[in-house]
Amino acid sequence: MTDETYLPVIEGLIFASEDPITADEILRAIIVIDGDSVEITKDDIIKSVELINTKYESELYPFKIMNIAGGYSFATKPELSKYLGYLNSEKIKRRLSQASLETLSIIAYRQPVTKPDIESIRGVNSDYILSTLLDKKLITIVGRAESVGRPLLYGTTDDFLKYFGLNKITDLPKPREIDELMQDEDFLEQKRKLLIQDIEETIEFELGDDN
Amino acid sequence: MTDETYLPVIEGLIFASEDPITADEILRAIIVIDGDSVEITKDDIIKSVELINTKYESELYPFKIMNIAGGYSFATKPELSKYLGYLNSEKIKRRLSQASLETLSIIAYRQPVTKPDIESIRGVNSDYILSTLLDKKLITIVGRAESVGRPLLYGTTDDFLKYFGLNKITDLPKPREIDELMQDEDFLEQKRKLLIQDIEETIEFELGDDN
Amino acid sequence: MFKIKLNSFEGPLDLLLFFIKRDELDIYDISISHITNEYLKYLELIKILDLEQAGDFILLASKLMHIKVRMLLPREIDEQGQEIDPRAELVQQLLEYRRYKEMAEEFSFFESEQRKISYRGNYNLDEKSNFDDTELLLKNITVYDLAKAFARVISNLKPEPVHQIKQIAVTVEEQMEFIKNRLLTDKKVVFTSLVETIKTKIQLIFTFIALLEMVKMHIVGVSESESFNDFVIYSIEN
Repeated sequence: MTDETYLPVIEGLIFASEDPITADEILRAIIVIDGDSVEITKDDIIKSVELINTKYESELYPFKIMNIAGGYSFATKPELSKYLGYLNSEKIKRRLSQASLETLSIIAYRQPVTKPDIESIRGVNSDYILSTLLDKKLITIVGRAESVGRPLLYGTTDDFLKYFGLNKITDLPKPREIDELMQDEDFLEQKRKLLIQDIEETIEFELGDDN
Repeated sequence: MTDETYLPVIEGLIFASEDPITADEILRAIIVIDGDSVEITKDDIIKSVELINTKYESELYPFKIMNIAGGYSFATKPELSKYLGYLNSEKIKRRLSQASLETLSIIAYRQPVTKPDIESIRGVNSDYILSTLLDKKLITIVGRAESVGRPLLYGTTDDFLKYFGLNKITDLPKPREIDELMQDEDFLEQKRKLLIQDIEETIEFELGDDN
Repeated sequence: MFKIKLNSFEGPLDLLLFFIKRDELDIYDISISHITNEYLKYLELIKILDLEQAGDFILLASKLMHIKVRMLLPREIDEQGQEIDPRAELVQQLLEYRRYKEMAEEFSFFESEQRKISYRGNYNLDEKSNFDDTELLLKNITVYDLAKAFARVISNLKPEPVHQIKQIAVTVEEQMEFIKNRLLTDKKVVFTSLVETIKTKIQLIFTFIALLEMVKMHIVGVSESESFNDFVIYSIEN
């Protein structure tokens, strides 16, 4: 593609799309409207998006195009978050619980995975968490395992990617290998130290009371 | 207002707002965040929006800010409408309507099934939906029932399986499995309590054994 | 009783990890009796608080006890002739759980980052056109949606209305006979008592039509009854 006639079209499609739009979808939209004699490839679209995005790098702009859930989407820059939080203040978005995050991480890395597998890793019944995650559309049923009882298999969705700001599932950081964990002296993460102290004191108190 | 620090904030608020946002609301957002010592007036906001919009006048941009329904809103430019119409139709058609989804689910679970059967379950005429689903190749005619009038029998297609990532139709989640997933918290709580009783008894038994 | 932050533990494994850290235990050489004791003490608290996940906590307690017993018994030997450490499985499980727990922290970080950005809110476009594409049609619809739709349809299903077409087992003539026969025994009969043996609405209607017919034909006459909303039928002697 030598000319730049399609730049505003591509940008407009990304801007107007309700969900992240893929390069393929942009290409399809153009071909549907202008016919398949049009000389534009998926690669041209990817390059065009990069080109378009250079202009939004300037801090004059409050938003830029992001690669998210396999597609493109305009999103505001994080610097403005405090002002934009005002818009969401009525519908205060609740954060996911620790249990949901744990369950999601197992599903994300192990997918497709069954409920018994998830529960054996977490050591807790996970019915309720699974049903909440399904309703939030962060996970879905992706099939059935061949194992005994043919349990349902769960996997993550595009909404999951969007929720965590990921482009594709392989963008997830790699979990540490068991071997690596073996070397690790510091058993629990630093982040929980304060909490642990807290609990320790409480428990000692409670146990002391008992004795 | 002499400085331009608030330009991206104003633009960001217009961009992210779920509804057209008024100059008053923008002013309120800024005051809420930065305190009312901030030197900015409603008039400054109106002028800022005009200033922001000058950059979008160039035909390089597919959108600009419009004054709509008493507030500001981004709007795509009419030149692009034919391409964006694609998205609009996509949006309309994106999700199978609830009615189509219901019909498809009845066919999937009850197949082979006749139109009178489908209609008696749904309680409404289903001609249009059936023809749409046939057009989309999600369902097909699989034969004729032996009953009076020998009505056509409908079933799902291979495309249906492909779209839903199923190997075979029996991989569909059973309504019972879905019921379990849709179970409310109370039910799960009950189930858990029974489980606890069960386990407690086992442990008592084991402990007795140990001693 | 005061609240302790038991809810900070996502389950029994999380709690075990906490003990291991707190008591600086070597995860590969856990003192099972020590940790079991700690764990059981804790379990008492959980029972008092009736924590929602108590069942799962108790389940692990029984596992721990099981391991404890096996530790006292002669070691089992695997195919390679190696002794099997009864704790091995638990250790593996703890490490596995910990891996995902760490990743949950990462997810939490991504979540915070993502909360700082907003996507485009409203925008305006009024162009409309039709476009057919099954892939788009089904985008974001999954088997779960399908199954849920079916579950909903089925649960909303009212008992199937039975549309039976029955031969109407009654005629005006028959009911005229019925009234005539009745008037042979009683000279006067109150309408309500006439129809009291009649079970179906359709028979009632036909009886009434028959009565009107007979009145027209001057076979019977009707007069007011003492009771409100009723009337007396009498036969007209020719």
